[in-house]
Amino acid sequence: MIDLPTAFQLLAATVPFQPPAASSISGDVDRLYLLLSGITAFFTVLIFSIIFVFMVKFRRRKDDETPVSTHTPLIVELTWTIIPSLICAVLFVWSAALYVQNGRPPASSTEIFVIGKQWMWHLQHPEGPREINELHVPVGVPIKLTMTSQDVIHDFYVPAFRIKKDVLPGRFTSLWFQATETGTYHLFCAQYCGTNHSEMIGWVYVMTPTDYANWLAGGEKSESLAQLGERLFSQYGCDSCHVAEGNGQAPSLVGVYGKPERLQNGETRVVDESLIEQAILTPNSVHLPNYKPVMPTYQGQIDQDQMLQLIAYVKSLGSEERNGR
Amino acid sequence: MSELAVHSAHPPGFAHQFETVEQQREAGHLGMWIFLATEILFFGGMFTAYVVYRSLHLPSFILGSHELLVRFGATNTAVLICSSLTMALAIRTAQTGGSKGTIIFWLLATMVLGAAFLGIKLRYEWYRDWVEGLIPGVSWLGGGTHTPGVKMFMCFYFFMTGLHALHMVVGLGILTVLVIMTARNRFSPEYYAPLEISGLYWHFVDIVWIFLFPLLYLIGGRYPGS
Amino acid sequence: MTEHQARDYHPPHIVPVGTYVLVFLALMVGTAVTTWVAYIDLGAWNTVAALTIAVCKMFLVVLFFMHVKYSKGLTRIVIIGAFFWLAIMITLTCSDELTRHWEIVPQGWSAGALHIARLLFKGTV
Amino acid sequence: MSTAIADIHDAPAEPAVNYLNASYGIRSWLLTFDHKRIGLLYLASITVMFVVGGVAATLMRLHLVEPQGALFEPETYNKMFSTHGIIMVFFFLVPSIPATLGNFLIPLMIGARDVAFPKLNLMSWYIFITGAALALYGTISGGVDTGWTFYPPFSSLYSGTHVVAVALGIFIAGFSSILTGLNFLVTIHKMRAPGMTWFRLPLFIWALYATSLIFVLGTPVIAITLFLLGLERLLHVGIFDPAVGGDPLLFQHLFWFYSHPAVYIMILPGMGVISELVTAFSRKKIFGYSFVAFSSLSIAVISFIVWGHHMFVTGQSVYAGLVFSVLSFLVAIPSAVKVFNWTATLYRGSISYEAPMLYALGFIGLFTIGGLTGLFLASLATDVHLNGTYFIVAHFHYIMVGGAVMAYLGGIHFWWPKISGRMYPDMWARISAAIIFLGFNLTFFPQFMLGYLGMPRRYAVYPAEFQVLNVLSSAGASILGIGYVIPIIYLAWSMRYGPVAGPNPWKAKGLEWTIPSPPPTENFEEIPIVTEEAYNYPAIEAHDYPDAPGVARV
Repeated sequence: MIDLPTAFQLLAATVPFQPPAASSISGDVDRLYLLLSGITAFFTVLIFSIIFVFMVKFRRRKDDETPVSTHTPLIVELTWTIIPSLICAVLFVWSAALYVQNGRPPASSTEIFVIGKQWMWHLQHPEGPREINELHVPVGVPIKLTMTSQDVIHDFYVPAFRIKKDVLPGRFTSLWFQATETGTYHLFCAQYCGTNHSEMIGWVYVMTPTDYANWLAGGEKSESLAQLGERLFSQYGCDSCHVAEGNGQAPSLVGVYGKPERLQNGETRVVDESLIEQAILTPNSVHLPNYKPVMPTYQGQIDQDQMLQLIAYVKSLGSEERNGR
Repeated sequence: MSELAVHSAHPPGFAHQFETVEQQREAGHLGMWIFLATEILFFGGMFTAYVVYRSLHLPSFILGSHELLVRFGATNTAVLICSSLTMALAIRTAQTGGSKGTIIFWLLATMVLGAAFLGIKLRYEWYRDWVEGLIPGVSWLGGGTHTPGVKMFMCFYFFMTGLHALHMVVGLGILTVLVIMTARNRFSPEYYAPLEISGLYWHFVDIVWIFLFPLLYLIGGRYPGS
Repeated sequence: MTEHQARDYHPPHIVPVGTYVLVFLALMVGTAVTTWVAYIDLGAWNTVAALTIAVCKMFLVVLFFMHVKYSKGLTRIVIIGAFFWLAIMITLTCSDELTRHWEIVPQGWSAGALHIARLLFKGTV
Repeated sequence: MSTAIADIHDAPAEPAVNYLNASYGIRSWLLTFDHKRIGLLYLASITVMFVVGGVAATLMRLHLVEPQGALFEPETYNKMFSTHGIIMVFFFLVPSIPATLGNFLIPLMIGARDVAFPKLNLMSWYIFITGAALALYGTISGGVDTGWTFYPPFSSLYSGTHVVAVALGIFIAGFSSILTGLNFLVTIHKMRAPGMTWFRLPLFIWALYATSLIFVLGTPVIAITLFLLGLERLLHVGIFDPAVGGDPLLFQHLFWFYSHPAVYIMILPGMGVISELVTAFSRKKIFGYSFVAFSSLSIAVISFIVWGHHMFVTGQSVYAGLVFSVLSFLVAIPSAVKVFNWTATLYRGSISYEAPMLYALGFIGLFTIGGLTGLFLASLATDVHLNGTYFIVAHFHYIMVGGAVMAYLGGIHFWWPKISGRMYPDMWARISAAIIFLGFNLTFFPQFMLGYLGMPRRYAVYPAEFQVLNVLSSAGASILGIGYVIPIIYLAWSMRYGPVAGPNPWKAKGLEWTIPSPPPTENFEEIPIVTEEAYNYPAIEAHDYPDAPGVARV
């Protein structure tokens, strides 16, 4: 014989009721989910039981019986208009608060690049290691994912972290999380992307900081993204015009990342990943005043990996500037 | 119910499901207006896309609009306005019991103007674009100032003017039918609903062009240095 | 069959030829003006001017050529409805397309709301 | 209306000449302008589409019994769910109630001889089957693997399947929706019988009026969107291609501008049917007529401003996300008002449980669950977790199958005596209603759990830990499948062997029950003059009841 708690445990082992909760926001999301489930259960039970009671009590006993008329008091209609409105208002405020509070990654986040392509995830750590369909992260450290796609729309989804975001071609989207529990968690593609969509899955390994350091050290030695980018920068001859001191044919890139720039066409844009990519691929579309439009396009010459390295390099120039080099 | 419902005494063009002539006339009228509402949303989808891409690629869209020839756009606007006038006069002639010949004259005038619009569009604009490699997906040369953004503009130019021209062609077909119906004495001051609701359609197509002309040809600014 | 039955048959309004010609002339003038204005440097006002003139021209066509000035309220509701829906489509699409660069910043109200939520549901999850 | 009651008993049980036997032969059906016959043409064509979509669904559920997939390669599975979605949404659910019951009933309910434009009505059917034929050709001769949502750039540049044929099919069928909606709007405005004022209209008519508004205002946008997609696919001009400055999200905006309201195209007519059923089987006036009527209109309007909740995680701007979230919550309110009013209508009624009523009660329960789970998806933070998972699948099936299909079946059973003149075996109908209710819940409730656990939708293979719930769901689907086959059999049987129904077997109110079953071609011998409100069932004032004879009870 097994007792009831054991039976439930066995049942829960075969049919899980809740996904693992392993990020700093999963508790908040689950609380909201619980409230919503409570509201759903309450109203469902309410409606079902009222219908059941009426079904029995007011069933037709004779075919020619005449029912008693009921009138429609305005107060009743108002009550069941206003109460749902109030519930909706509370739900909106709470869910929006959660969304706004977690909308932006903390400034101290470690940035990892994600490239989605049919049908695999390509992940790039700032220290250099690359992974496919696997992501190793330390516990307790905020991680910012900067994501783009090489082909169609994908979606980066880690149920245990309660995070999800589409990964779009030609654009960078971002997502962040801070893992709270070590363990291994599913990584899914949640936006249909073609034949092997269901095989575009992987694992997120959340490790203790020590294990993570060991993992980093154990991998093949490689240069950091920004270092690789710096090499490309001179290899493509970018540094002959984009002179750091700012006296070249092209603007200096030191410290530009994250700053607004006024373009030739009158627009003002903040220098972000998308703008850097656009500047490399179609320079004339984001041309700056006071410079001649002499930069050639690199469309078709630079692949997505190299693009990320260049972006990392430009970003590193910015941060060094801010660090007061 | 009213005596008109008696099915033997049909006025010309009266359908059995209606009870009175006026009910039928109002139904036709309302039906055409609702159809035009759907047309507004149909073109509207494209206008929305145009507004969005114009905001995203403003410089290219201005460059692109400079590829169009204002003199032909303006001429065609005038041609269409003339055709709206002739259409309105055709309907008025039927309303006031004018002769069949007069109605046909105004209808033919409308058709000639409509055809002139299409002719100008084809010969002086689209043909030139084809020669100069400005038609994305069909003959696109690219290079120089013809950036991807300009290509996007030209896509919208052809989608929007193409869809408009398609409506013109349908309109010409409808006008042909109207001419035949008039010739067969189908209309009278009591019954001219087909003329009237076709007129609504024709004027609507005119209105679409009234918006396409500034949106595509003008709003980039035509002054030097824009 | 409800409304019209009660009323007498009233023949549709016949617009005088003079009105048609006046409207036609106004439309022609509008076309000329809008073309002329495009060649003057007004900055962003070029767009405003062009669209204002286009809207005026549309009103002329709709009211006179399409007889809306003389028709029932229902026709007007249909037209206004269609443009209202078009406005919904453009506005809400642009509410996304043109605000992609806006960053979200945690606010006092959101922090407070979240705090209350955590207190209320303490220990549940 | 009131005078006609007396005539019913004198009228012959089955009129000698009715719309079914007025003329014979295929030609007489294919060239008919009679709204009732056109309704039946639609009934036949959408039943075929339902079977095709249903077979695809059954095969999908069978495939998912095993985590690594029991039947197909992923490629085939993808085509299967795309076929299921496209056929069910565009060729079954959208035309289901409006084009069959709507066509059949609108003129009967408002006291007209036909819809305003009968020829246009027949043309709409031809347009519909042309579109359906193209879509079927596309899905059978190689299939399409984009899902029913056709998101570019996958659908425009990467998919190697019959996207253009199927999109063209939907484009064409869209014009059928537009013309049907136009026809209904004009009919409801201009063809009402004398005395049939707006607030005497049956609520089914209000619901179809709201639906028609969505048809005419939304469908043109999906037409132009698919047109752009087709051009992009054929010419590669780059409208939705980010490599040359296009925005794939713009497609999603335009797509959902129609496709979200389309959900209400499916559910609003169902709500109208339920209002008719609940009143007829509790012999009571509807509780809060004007609230139910106006909630239909407000749902139609609000449905157009909430589409962005499909895009909370697709890279839409965060501010648009907040705006669409608050707007999405708005739509819950008129829906809740409807549910409460239906429930209140039962109070002190004289309730009987023939099959249509069982469907109606099933609808109220399932729609409640479907509607409430929608709150999870309007809430930004939970939507982020649940979007793109089986939670979504479960939610919209509760609305579309638990809601729209239940209402459709309830309506078919309710008006079948009017359509065919015959009764079906009520016991079988009740059994199938119960089977459908149970099978449905077993199929889709586990999917809510799967979604919360994080299983993404459109997966041909899945991690083994999700198997138990998937097997439950598949088991439910096979029960559901059986539940759907039974009505097809006994309804077909009843057409020949069922007992004659008579003009008003349910003793229901409404103009359609005052004329013989099946109705004559011209519907009404003489156009009726309406003098009373809808659902004017005999009732006793509460303060009179202790002494009144024949009173039901408190």
